[in-house]
Amino acid sequence: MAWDWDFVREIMPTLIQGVKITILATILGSILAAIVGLGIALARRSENRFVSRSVGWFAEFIRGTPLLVQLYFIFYVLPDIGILLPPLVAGVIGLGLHYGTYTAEVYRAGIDNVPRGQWEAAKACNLNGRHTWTHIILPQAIPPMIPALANYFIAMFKETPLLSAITVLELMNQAKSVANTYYRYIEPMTLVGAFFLVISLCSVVLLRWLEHRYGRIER
Amino acid sequence: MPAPIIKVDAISKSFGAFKVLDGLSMQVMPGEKLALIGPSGSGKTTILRILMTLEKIDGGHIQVDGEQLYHMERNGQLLPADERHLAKMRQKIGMVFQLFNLFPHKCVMDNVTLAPMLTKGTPRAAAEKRAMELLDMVGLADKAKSMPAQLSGGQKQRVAIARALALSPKIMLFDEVTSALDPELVEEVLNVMRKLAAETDMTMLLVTHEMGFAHDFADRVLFFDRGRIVEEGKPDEIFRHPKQERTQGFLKKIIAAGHRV
Amino acid sequence: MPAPIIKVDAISKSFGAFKVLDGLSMQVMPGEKLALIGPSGSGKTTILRILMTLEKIDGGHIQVDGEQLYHMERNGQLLPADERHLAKMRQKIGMVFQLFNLFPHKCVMDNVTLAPMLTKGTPRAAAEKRAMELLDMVGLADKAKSMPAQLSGGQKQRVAIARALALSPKIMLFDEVTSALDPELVEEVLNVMRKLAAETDMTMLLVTHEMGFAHDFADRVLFFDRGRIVEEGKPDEIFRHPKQERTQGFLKKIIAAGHRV
Amino acid sequence: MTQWSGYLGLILQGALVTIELTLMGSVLALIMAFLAGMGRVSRFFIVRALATTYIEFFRGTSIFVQLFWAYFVLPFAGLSLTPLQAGVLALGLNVGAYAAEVVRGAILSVGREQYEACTALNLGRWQGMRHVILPQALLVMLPTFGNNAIELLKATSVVSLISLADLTFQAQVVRSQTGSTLMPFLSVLIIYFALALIISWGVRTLERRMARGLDGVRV
Amino acid sequence: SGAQSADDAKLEQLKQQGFARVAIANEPPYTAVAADGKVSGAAPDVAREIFKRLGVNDIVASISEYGAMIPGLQAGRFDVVTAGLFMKPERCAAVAYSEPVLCDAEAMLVKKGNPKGFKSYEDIAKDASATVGAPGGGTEEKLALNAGVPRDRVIVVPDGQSGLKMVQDGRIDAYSLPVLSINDLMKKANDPNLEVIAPVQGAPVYCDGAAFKKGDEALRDAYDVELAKMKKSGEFAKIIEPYGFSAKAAMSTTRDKLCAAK
Ligand SMILES: Nc1ncnc2c1ncn2[C@@H]1O[C@H](COP(=O)(O)OP(=O)(O)OP(=O)(O)O)[C@@H](O)[C@H]1O
Ligand SMILES: Nc1ncnc2c1ncn2[C@@H]1O[C@H](COP(=O)(O)OP(=O)(O)OP(=O)(O)O)[C@@H](O)[C@H]1O
Ligand SMILES: [Mg+2]
Ligand SMILES: [Mg+2]
Repeated sequence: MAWDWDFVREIMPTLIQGVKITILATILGSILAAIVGLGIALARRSENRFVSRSVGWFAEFIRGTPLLVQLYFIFYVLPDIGILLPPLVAGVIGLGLHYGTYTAEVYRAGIDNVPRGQWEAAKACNLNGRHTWTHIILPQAIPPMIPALANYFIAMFKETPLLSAITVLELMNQAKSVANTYYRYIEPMTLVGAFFLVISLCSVVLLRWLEHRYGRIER
Repeated sequence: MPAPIIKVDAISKSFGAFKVLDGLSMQVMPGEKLALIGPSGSGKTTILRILMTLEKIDGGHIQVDGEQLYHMERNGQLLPADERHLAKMRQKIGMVFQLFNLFPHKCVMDNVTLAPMLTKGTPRAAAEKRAMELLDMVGLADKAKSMPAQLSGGQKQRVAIARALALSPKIMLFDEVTSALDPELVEEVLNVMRKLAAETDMTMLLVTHEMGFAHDFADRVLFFDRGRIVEEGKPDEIFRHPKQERTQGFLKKIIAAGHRV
Repeated sequence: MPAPIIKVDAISKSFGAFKVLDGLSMQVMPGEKLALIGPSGSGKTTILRILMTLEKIDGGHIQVDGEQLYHMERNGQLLPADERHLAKMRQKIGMVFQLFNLFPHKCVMDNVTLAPMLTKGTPRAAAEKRAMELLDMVGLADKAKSMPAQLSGGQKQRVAIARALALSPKIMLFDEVTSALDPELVEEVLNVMRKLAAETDMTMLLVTHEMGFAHDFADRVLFFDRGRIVEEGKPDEIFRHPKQERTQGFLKKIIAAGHRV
Repeated sequence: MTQWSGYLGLILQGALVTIELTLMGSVLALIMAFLAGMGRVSRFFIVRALATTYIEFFRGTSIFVQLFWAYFVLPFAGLSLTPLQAGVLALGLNVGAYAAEVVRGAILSVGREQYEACTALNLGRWQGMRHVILPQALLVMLPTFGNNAIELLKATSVVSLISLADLTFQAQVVRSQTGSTLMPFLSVLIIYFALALIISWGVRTLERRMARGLDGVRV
Repeated sequence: SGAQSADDAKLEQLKQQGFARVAIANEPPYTAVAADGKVSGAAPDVAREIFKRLGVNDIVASISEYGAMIPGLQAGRFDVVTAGLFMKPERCAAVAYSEPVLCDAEAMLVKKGNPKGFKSYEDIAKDASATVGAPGGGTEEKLALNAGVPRDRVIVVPDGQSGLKMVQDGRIDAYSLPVLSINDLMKKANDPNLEVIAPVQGAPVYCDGAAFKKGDEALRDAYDVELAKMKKSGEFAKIIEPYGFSAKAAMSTTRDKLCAAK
């Protein structure tokens, strides 16, 4: 079986459709992961032992089990309790939740890196908890962790093919469908690989820039 | 005689097994300028941090401006203070730290206006006007738009003083505010504090190793050792004629190390 | 007169645009004890590191024990030395660092025996016997099984000396071996070095700010400034009657700072 | 539900495959990590370039693409692998690329003075690496290796897409054969989590063992 | 000829190793996996018997996605696919089929009462809001596409159980599989809110055959010989009819007819 350029040209539009969905899922998943991670990180710092413990175990559980199975679970089991999600939404929730447990660790490190003196100064200025978080701690904690967050979002991008298992027509699924229609696997799979490689390499450049831009905060 | 503005009554505080404060009591009059001196580890910082509610106490009582600090009276009973009570009490107290603790992501002006705007709801214009007065007072009116990272240590500390003053506390706590500064920058901060002492009737508690400054600045000096007040009195008494052996030993060592008294 | 064991010939070395050594030449006789002194940044460490092949040179030649250090002669031509030639030359030289650089994951004994066993194929038994002699010499026979983290700075430095000696180098380089130590630990290290100087005929190059020790220890003193040797001579000449203005100024400052000469 | 216990047996068989994949994949990943990680700090340009290419390629393309490649495309190049071999190859190479960066980082985290001490003691490059640098670097790598191993465990779930009868795949089979969705997915989630806990416990134990008497190696 | 001997070599090789690698689908009743993990079902049972007659003692069955079967065969991962892979001209070009083995019409699974009134794939194409699920790369996917259902309304569903679930949950309006597969799903689900439409109008009856790699025609021919014998002796019917398949249907058509069909 040799490489066939005509075939490549023919399937390209379909694959590009898939790329769009892949990127959309990554962006939505990243936003959700950024929010979920912050929620988990804050909950784990909660003074309420029960909250911090149970959120901690929940996050450990999510992080220790495969995203693929979690996706099946969200897509096929949740409807039994009346939660019926469209495939892309289910996929984004799966991605966001799963990667939220990773970004939570990034947030934790970022928050821990804000010196204790800042907390104390906030207290001495009589700021309440919410103001301390929103005006003092998070603005200092978040910029240095942007590169680490971006790193996870790139990793998430590479896991979007899993969404094909819950019928999201992303890049991998389109490629498989093309391959099944024509019984040719080499071109679609190689193209998928090339797409991923190109986008990853671009994002590495972006990452370097982010590291340069947000890597450190002057004190 | 007016009532004391701070009344510390037999408080104790331990870190793990280590007892830092051991049944400490003291009183501070309104407008009084108090210097806390003593060897390293004797608990000077700890008592300031307790007054600022940065540490909890294990036992005893503290009254600030006629109200319990760590307790609230409800139906004649003393209950542990809740966050609201603490927030109310903190309005009366400001603190300046050894390491400035400026907010590095905010410019000088925002450092000073942040707390009044958030905690008292002061409108921005009013907060900024007041901030400019304060910055002017500490001699930094021209740095309002600078970021903390662009300032020298002495300038940072003066901003920190302005920031604490912006909330118009009745009591100001200063913890070794010059000890992290290069020697040539110490004087500019001390000058601000002298001015402050002269111009306001704020109550001020000062922890310092600058014995000379403590002497000029304070109405009264407390000598701490191992979590207790070993000796207290007017600066002249303490520095020229200390009665306790511990105090004498401490001052001798300080002088040997080249500090001016 | 025997041939010099080290012959440095017009070497130069830059870091980026900054010229650290500038056409430096010097000679060291076998068995000589040499002290290198001079202000900070004058290139003392750099020349030691060059001799230990931790830095490359930009120009010039160095002969050690009759052979080129950074060059090899092949068919009458001088070629840049390859790794094998460097490894051979390094057998002649040992170095002790300011920060000890012990291997933290190996016990004292293993620190000392590692290099002989690996580089010379010394059997373990023989290596350990020799190590015990050396540890005994530096007064640490009882610490053979300790980990570096369990030792004081002075002990660590003595282990580092034993480790360097274990390879029986002809030349030993010491770079400010006491300057990272607490004052009370300095003497124990200096004692070991005195003993070493008295008991062996090893060539020793010593960079130090301990002028008193340099005076007692050295046969000859080189005064460095800005990558050049400004003055050299017997310790008495240099320390008591320095001819150059720079040397005089340097020694004056050192004495002012409380160092004994 | 008499058959459930029988199907549980099927799932446990899948667990065995998953464990097998995880172990073999980890071994391959470990080998690749050291080869490529040390290759990245080699003084030979060719070695560095090879290692960098390997790392960027396998981190840049998605594990799926690699898996499909190993399974469907490699045979056309004359290399026909069993699903297990393809799975181990793709997982090992993929995770190995991530772990290689861990190895490199750990090697670089060992202070320059340790390298200089090696030179001063006339140890060869390899001798210094083997006896001085790597033993210290290993301790730094270990916790991250633990995370990598858990990532690998989770990644084994995607081999079900090349029809390897691992845990996730067996869950799918049991689901088709019994019509029950909740039971198979819930039980495999629990098994994955248990395996992840075992890995992190094992790594922590190993770390404590290795760190004994070594205070001061790190920080 | 050289090719001939190479093909003979294939059978020899299978005999020697004692088993043939067979790809099956995770789809009862074409295939079934018992609680003890033993593979049965109509397709593997037939293949097992024929290989035994050919002197290959056993088959090693691996469950595979539909989409992965033909590439797997081409890549040499399996010796044969017996998975209800229906014969169609494109497939006949990609693999070497045996004579027909299992025949089945197409069916659709819909909500009770068939609310959208589907009778054929064309009906689905006409209703702009209707979606249909089908296995990726399967016959039903192609039938739907050929009937004019746009790509984005043909949902690729990984397996039967998922398809059933998606109909139950209202994610798709219809799920299409061969009649017997749908019946099996229905039986297991036992859900009164579902209904089967069988056969789908306008969809031909399809038959599968054992699919071999192109180039393994000699093995295929040997397989055909034994298959024919079994069909004649009635053993063939004995194996497949308990699963609900009709032996008569398989015997009334030929590979050549099915591969030529438009
Ligand atoms: N958070 C803490 N945890 C444990 N021990 C503490 C903590 N804070 C202070 N200490 C200990 O309490 C003792 C008193 O500390 P404190 O800072 O009040 O002393 P100080 O009088 O301010 O000394 P210095 O002049 O060195 O600042 C010290 O021994 C210190 O080590
Ligand atoms: N790796 C390097 N990169 C850049 N500059 C360097 C490097 N190593 C040394 N230098 C510079 O070279 C100069 C000479 O350094 P060297 O360490 O030899 O001085 P020294 O005489 O040992 O001083 P000291 O007494 O402070 O140890 C210094 O200015 C130093 O900053
Ligand atoms: Mg203090
Ligand atoms: Mg130096």
